[in-house]
Amino acid sequence: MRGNHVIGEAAIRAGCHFYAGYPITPQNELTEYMAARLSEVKDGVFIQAESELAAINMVMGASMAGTRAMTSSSGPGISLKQESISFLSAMELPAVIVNISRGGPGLGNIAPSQSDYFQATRGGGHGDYRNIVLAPNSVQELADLTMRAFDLADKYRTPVLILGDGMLGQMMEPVEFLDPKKPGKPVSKEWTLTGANGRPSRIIRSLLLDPTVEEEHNWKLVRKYERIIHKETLVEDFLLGDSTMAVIAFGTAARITKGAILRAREQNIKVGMIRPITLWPFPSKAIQEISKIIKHFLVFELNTGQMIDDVRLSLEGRGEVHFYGRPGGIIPTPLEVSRVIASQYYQKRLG
Amino acid sequence: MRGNHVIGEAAIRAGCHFYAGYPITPQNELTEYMAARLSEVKDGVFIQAESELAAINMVMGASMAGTRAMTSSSGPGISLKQESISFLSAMELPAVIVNISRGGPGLGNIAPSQSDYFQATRGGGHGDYRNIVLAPNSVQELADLTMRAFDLADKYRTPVLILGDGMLGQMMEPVEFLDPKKPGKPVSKEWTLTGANGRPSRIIRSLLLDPTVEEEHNWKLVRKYERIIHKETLVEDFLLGDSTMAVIAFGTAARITKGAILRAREQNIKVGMIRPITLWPFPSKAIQEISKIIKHFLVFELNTGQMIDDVRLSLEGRGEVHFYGRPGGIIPTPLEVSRVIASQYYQKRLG
Amino acid sequence: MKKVFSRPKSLKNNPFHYCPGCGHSILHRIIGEVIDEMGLQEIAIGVPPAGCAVLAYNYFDIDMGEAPHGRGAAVATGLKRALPNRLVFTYQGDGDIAAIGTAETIHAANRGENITAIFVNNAVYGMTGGQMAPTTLPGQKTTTSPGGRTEVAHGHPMNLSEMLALASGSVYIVRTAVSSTSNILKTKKAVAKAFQVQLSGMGFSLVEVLSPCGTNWKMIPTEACHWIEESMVKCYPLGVIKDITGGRKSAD
Amino acid sequence: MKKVFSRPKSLKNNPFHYCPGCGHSILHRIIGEVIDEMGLQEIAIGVPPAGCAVLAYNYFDIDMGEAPHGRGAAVATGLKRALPNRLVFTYQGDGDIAAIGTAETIHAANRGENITAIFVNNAVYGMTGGQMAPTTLPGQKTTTSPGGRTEVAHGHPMNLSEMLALASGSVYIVRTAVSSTSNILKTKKAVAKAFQVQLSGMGFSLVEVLSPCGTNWKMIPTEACHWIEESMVKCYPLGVIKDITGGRKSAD
Amino acid sequence: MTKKSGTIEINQELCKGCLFCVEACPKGLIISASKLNAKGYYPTAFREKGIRRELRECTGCCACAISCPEIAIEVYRG
Amino acid sequence: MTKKSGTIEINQELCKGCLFCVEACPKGLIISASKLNAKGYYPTAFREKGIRRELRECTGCCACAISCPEIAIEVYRG
Amino acid sequence: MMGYVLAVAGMRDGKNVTYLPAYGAEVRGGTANCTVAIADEEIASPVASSPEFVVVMNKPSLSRFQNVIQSGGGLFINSSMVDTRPVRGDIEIFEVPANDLAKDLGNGRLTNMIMLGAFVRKTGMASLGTTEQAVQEIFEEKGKSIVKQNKRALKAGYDYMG
Amino acid sequence: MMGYVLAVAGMRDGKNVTYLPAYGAEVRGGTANCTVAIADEEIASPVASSPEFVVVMNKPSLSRFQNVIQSGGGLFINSSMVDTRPVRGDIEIFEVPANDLAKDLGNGRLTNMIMLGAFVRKTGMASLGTTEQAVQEIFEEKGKSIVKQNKRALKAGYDYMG
Ligand SMILES: Cc1ncc(C[n+]2csc(CCOP(=O)(O)OP(=O)(O)O)c2C)c(N)n1
Ligand SMILES: Cc1ncc(C[n+]2csc(CCOP(=O)(O)OP(=O)(O)O)c2C)c(N)n1
Ligand code: SF4
Ligand code: SF4
Ligand code: SF4
Ligand code: SF4
Ligand code: SF4
Ligand code: SF4
Ligand SMILES: [Mg+2]
Ligand SMILES: [Mg+2]
Repeated sequence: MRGNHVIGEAAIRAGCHFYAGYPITPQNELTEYMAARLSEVKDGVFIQAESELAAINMVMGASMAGTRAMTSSSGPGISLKQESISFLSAMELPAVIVNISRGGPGLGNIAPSQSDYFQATRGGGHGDYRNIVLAPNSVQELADLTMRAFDLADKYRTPVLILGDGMLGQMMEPVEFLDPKKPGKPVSKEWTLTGANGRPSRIIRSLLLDPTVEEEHNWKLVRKYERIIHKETLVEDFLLGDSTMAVIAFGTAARITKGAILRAREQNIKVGMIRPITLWPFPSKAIQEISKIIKHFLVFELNTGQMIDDVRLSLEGRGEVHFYGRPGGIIPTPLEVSRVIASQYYQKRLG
Repeated sequence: MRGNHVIGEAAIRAGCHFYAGYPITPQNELTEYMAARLSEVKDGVFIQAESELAAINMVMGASMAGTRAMTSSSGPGISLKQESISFLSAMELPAVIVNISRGGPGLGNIAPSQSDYFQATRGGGHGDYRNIVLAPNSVQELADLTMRAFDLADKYRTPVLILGDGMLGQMMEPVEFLDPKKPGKPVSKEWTLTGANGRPSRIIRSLLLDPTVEEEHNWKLVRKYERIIHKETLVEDFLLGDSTMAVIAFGTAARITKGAILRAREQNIKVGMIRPITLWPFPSKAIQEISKIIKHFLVFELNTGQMIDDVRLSLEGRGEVHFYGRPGGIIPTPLEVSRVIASQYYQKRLG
Repeated sequence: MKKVFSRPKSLKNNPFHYCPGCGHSILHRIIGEVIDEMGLQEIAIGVPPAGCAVLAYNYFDIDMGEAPHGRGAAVATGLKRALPNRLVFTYQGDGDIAAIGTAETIHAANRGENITAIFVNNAVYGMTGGQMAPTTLPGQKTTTSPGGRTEVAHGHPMNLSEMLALASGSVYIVRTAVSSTSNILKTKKAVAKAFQVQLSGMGFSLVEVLSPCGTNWKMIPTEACHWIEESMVKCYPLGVIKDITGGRKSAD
Repeated sequence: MKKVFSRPKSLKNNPFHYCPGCGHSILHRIIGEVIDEMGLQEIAIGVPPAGCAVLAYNYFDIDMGEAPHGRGAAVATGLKRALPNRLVFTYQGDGDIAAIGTAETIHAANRGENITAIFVNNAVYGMTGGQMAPTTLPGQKTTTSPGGRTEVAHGHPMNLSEMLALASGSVYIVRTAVSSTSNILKTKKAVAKAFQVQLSGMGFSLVEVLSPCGTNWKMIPTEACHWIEESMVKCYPLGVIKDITGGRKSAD
Repeated sequence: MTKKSGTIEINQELCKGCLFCVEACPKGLIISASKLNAKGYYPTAFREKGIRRELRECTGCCACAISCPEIAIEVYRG
Repeated sequence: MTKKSGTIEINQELCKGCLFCVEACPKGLIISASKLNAKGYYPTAFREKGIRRELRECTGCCACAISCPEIAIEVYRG
Repeated sequence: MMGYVLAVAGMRDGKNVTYLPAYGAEVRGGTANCTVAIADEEIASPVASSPEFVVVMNKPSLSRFQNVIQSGGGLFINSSMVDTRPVRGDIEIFEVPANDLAKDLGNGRLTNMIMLGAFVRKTGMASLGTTEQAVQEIFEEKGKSIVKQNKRALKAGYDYMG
Repeated sequence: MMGYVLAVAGMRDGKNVTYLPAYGAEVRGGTANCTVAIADEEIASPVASSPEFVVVMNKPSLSRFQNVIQSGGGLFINSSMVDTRPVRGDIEIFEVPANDLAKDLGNGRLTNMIMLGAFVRKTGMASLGTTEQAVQEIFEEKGKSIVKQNKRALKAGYDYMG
């Protein structure tokens, strides 16, 4: 199946009954899939909204009602959703937001790119908040992480972003849908708005006029974020065992890097990879751990350098960090990346 | 004069002829000032737009025409402008955008806060771009930096953000308007859209479908950003000479810190302050320089910890960094901050 | 003697924070009465706006969920689609619904979303301190039209309700006022009918309420009500704008 | 023999990238002809949309500035207010102007901004691959209404132009088509008149053009034109919707 | 007794002195009081407060209460 | 000679074969050609190409050119 | 208004001044307050840890601000509205029945200026003259009678403390 | 379509497959291309540094892709549309007059399947049988006659290489 379709199918299997979206390349197949598929699901709701702004606010309403809800877009559309993402975070509403990103800034182009890393991980909206950001690198992972996204969103009452790119959205690979995790304890939603039938009325809001109340709310969110950092960080190691150098890359770039590393290893270059699967929380601990052994890092991103900040924040000087970036929708080949690896490797006399 | 009015007056004196905005507390006095004042200026245009989105796009149009143009808002409204800020950056259009920020996320409250730091410095919109971010800490600086903002925007063809907060916007202090810097060489705008009268027609766009072209554009922007980092970084030192500890704070927090440091010094605590005036470019070099002598840093922000990332990125382990944050619109007193300073100072046996 | 008038039970026991003589207070009570009388307290879900009525949830004793400024119709759409058998209404100021929320409102009406919008038109941005709204009358002084609104510089007062009547998904659109006892009673009837339209699944309904804002009009409350009846109604005529509940199409 | 028909000089010499039989191509030429004939090449500034015509600046040999999707009216407002004696027009698809850009367009009209909008209605999102638009006809199949648009599930086709006619700042609103030689000629007249309205400073003008999109309608180009004349015009009747250039108010 | 008789109670702490009730009462039975309430407003007062039922003009028509934004008026009739 | 006479030139490399001109020509003078152009379309051709002026039916009415999206047709008259 | 007039008066006296209102603009109701700092040197922080003087107009403000005053400082109370008194013994307390005085002047809204009159007399932060000048400047555009009324109120408060 | 059918066929053969189209969806025109990786092991990168085989349908694609082919690999050219030939000597070149063959079949749009037929015959990446099965699956919902036509085209390309 095609990546975009897989996200849709996984969402529906995870119990997503509500989708609102707006066309934008390269995520259209997802919207289209939901249009067709949700009409077959009992109580399934598909709305093609009049804009990205309307779409995310519809999702907000559905989430208030306790429904698993999703929206998707690409760069420019995600920018338009920022105000409401900030609201969702403040009101502690679960929601899954998919960004099949493209080249930017501005209208840019529709080629795969990773230049929305900052926007996703630093909160492009106003105020102190963080969102869980999942970065799949295969069609299978699109399926698995989409399902996980809904669970995390409910568990922590927070928006979860899936950051893919045009390549993942378009790519076809075989995929297996795991049965949605038996919800150990179903997350009870005793905060949802369903009408005050037989219970006191409820309020969902983000306005906290009294600074002391708002401050307490901010710190409460921070405590939640710390729990998430502690429990939900995901990272993949690849051939680190004997390596003297590690490439750090996520998503599509990591996929290319795998190919590059296999090539490099053919030349006896001892290089491995660290792949953050959650971009926030970022696997800082794991990188710190590895920096006890490996001292040379190459950050490879399909942008001009964004995740590198998180790598440097993780290391705080405990390793040398180099960067290779190809922004604007360029997809370098594994060969090209393996050459960058080799040149770094030999320059640093690691081999 | 009141801070918000000062921004307006400074803008007009800097040649701003176009303002489009939308009401939001605590920046309304600026919009209201522009409504009254621009009607007295020849060719002055004031538009109360139907939304923040419309406002920034009107500014985009005026900027294409070569007019010095400004918009202003607060947190939620700034979030809505993110898509267009990305466009302005991509199309290399000058514009001045004022954020008189408030407590967030969500609707939050209208009290002063610094929780939009990430949004401002990391690009809340999509794609690889950076904006100059100026952080005044007095009414006089509001005047000076507003004028500077227009010059920088034109010089580098880039949006410039002024990040204030409700306290600066409401505060009244005496102010002197410097004569707008004699524009050494007036920035010629040979890219503006004015009708193809006697010259070839022009295009302003951000769509660059060919990834190689988009990539080249991305790196071109990076080169521009490096020039800005090199030339336009601003930072203030305060009593660092004999200090063994430095507080790092910006804007209103820095203002409070000054009071706190004066109090702390009364107790013989040798503490000074580093105040980034440009948040982007961040004064990393200056901090690195200082870290050769001072090893203990206290980052104080009116949020849950955002600028601290930039401090840690500057130091990369070359100093100990602590954090004190009061989010949500709380304005701690100098006394409170001086106590935090003292406790840090004595704990670390610096005195 | 029997108590014949007192606080509706679907309002909480909190005194209003609104200014003296504010239309929001009156309208809150009316809505509360209608919810009581129609027995809707247990199924009603309100969507308050950014605006002076942002704290409406402090008064209504029903479930309420805040929307970002202007996005009431979209949030209500999400709620109602997820819970089709609840009563979902937005409560929005003129700045909220007719400026920043124009697109969301028109498209909700156009899709025929089965929700009710209560549109409180006080010709001004109340909460933010009295700026010009799209609904501000010609000549009216506001903090962003200090010399009075002029059509050339600031445009024309906008008749959103009439535009919404053109959307084929809208069913019942009416304009009332809370400027006098009789107008208050008419407003109550209109709200009740709009809720009824929604309960019968007919589509989009909207009640526009001309509402005094003495504070920003720089008038004492009674003057403000007179101004509604003398000036505002000329620009915004009271009455039914569209009602196709009888199957009859009577668009503007 | 004299050359009586050739490429207008305000178009560049680039072949169009549009699909065979696309209405955008025809409309580009028409606008080019009007600009030539009215001598506007040196003062015209165009605002192309996101949409199939996003590359319009590759064809028009005039100054052009891109707007984010839907924000054409706001960008044009900024340009025109800054340069009141230029001709500023937007070129927008139905998705662009009638969905995401609803608010910007209605408020520009309401303020009476002295700009011209060219609104290309092909009842579909062309560029993104044929999704349903607010203007999609009932029953029409698109990639997001695979079973055909139904009023219940997807809402009603939206008549933006009629709504805009209610805005008091709009002066000239007309609907035409590029489905036949005679309709093409009428479209050209309409564009010329709209530009004239702007040049005389009268206010907001808009030309809605029904335009074939064989690719997404899954029709060959000639079929697409027939479909416009048989089906689309029923929902979107051709002709003048509002024209108060003579002082006479003839709103819908 | 055919004539319906009424009375009202004004909660002077809720009242904000908007005078809507004064305008609304067809019998002119409500007047402005002369002392501030805790919120700093001059509340209104019912002229027939404490007056014997037979002498009251109040009909319990509710006009005052309907027009009161603060729900400060309760009406009794019978 | 009172009858206006015309002729057209079709740029077959610009043509995308939409057939609008074929429908538009009141005289039926345009036909689909049978070989692909470089862009992969079957362009149209003018039936009176190279035919003597006196024998031509083409009036130079421009209907074909007006309907052509690609500006592939130039018209001559006189 | 009171703080604003004081700030302007301070500026006219050639001092460094910051005026920092807290806003209730976005939501009706709530306690309003402002901070004015007047000094000969540059003002490091416009936020006062412990102000020298506090003026409270109503009860909620009294409970909120009574404890921040510097030891040895002064507290001005609008005694028409506030019936309780702080328990602190280390500050001086000045009672001004501002609403009653205002009523005497025939305009209930002049309480602010009355308090300010009392304030400048007791603290000497600005002279009556510069304060009157500030009133003149600020109210000028609202018309002569407003200026006059406000000056009268200022004087009334000043005299009350006499 | 060609790549998609091949990918599905590969999957039916039990291989690991990635199919990566490059999209021209958002803008009309431009060269379209796609990458299919078929392997027995996990596919590290769906982006091919130097593919073994390339199929080009038109001239712009030839100039864009001719140099990336692995030495010793193969290049399939639609000779009806492309008149130039690459200068490289280290690859094998297969010419298929796809448009002409398609015309013979009476449907100009079948060029893709013809090339695919030729491709699977020469490369053995999938058998004719599985490829036909893939065609069946994919075109099923478009109706029987479409399936039949496509299968015929596949066969025609396959036979042409025979
Ligand atoms: C995105 C955004 N922009 C602006 C605001 C500030 N704001 C709060 S309420 C409001 C509008 C108030 O006017 P109206 O909707 O007419 O309600 P009223 O107060 O008059 O009842 C505005 C602009 C906001 N909260 N969010
Ligand atoms: C904010 C944003 N959302 C979505 C898109 C994707 N997009 C590009 S063009 C377009 C609309 C195309 O439809 P229309 O406006 O009708 O123009 P057409 O292509 O039909 O001429 C969309 C949704 C975008 N570029 N930006
Ligand atoms: S400002 Fe106006 S709308 Fe707001 S509470 Fe006061 S009277 Fe009511
Ligand atoms: S998709 Fe439709 S609108 Fe777009 S170029 Fe093709 S025919 Fe024209
Ligand atoms: S109930 Fe009627 S008569 Fe009695 S006080 Fe109220 S308005 Fe007057
Ligand atoms: S209407 Fe209510 S609030 Fe107004 S004066 Fe009468 S009792 Fe008081
Ligand atoms: S000019 Fe007229 S007659 Fe001649 S070919 Fe064209 S349409 Fe036919
Ligand atoms: S109208 Fe133009 S593009 Fe279409 S077939 Fe005729 S010549 Fe070719
Ligand atoms: Mg209002
Ligand atoms: Mg369209």
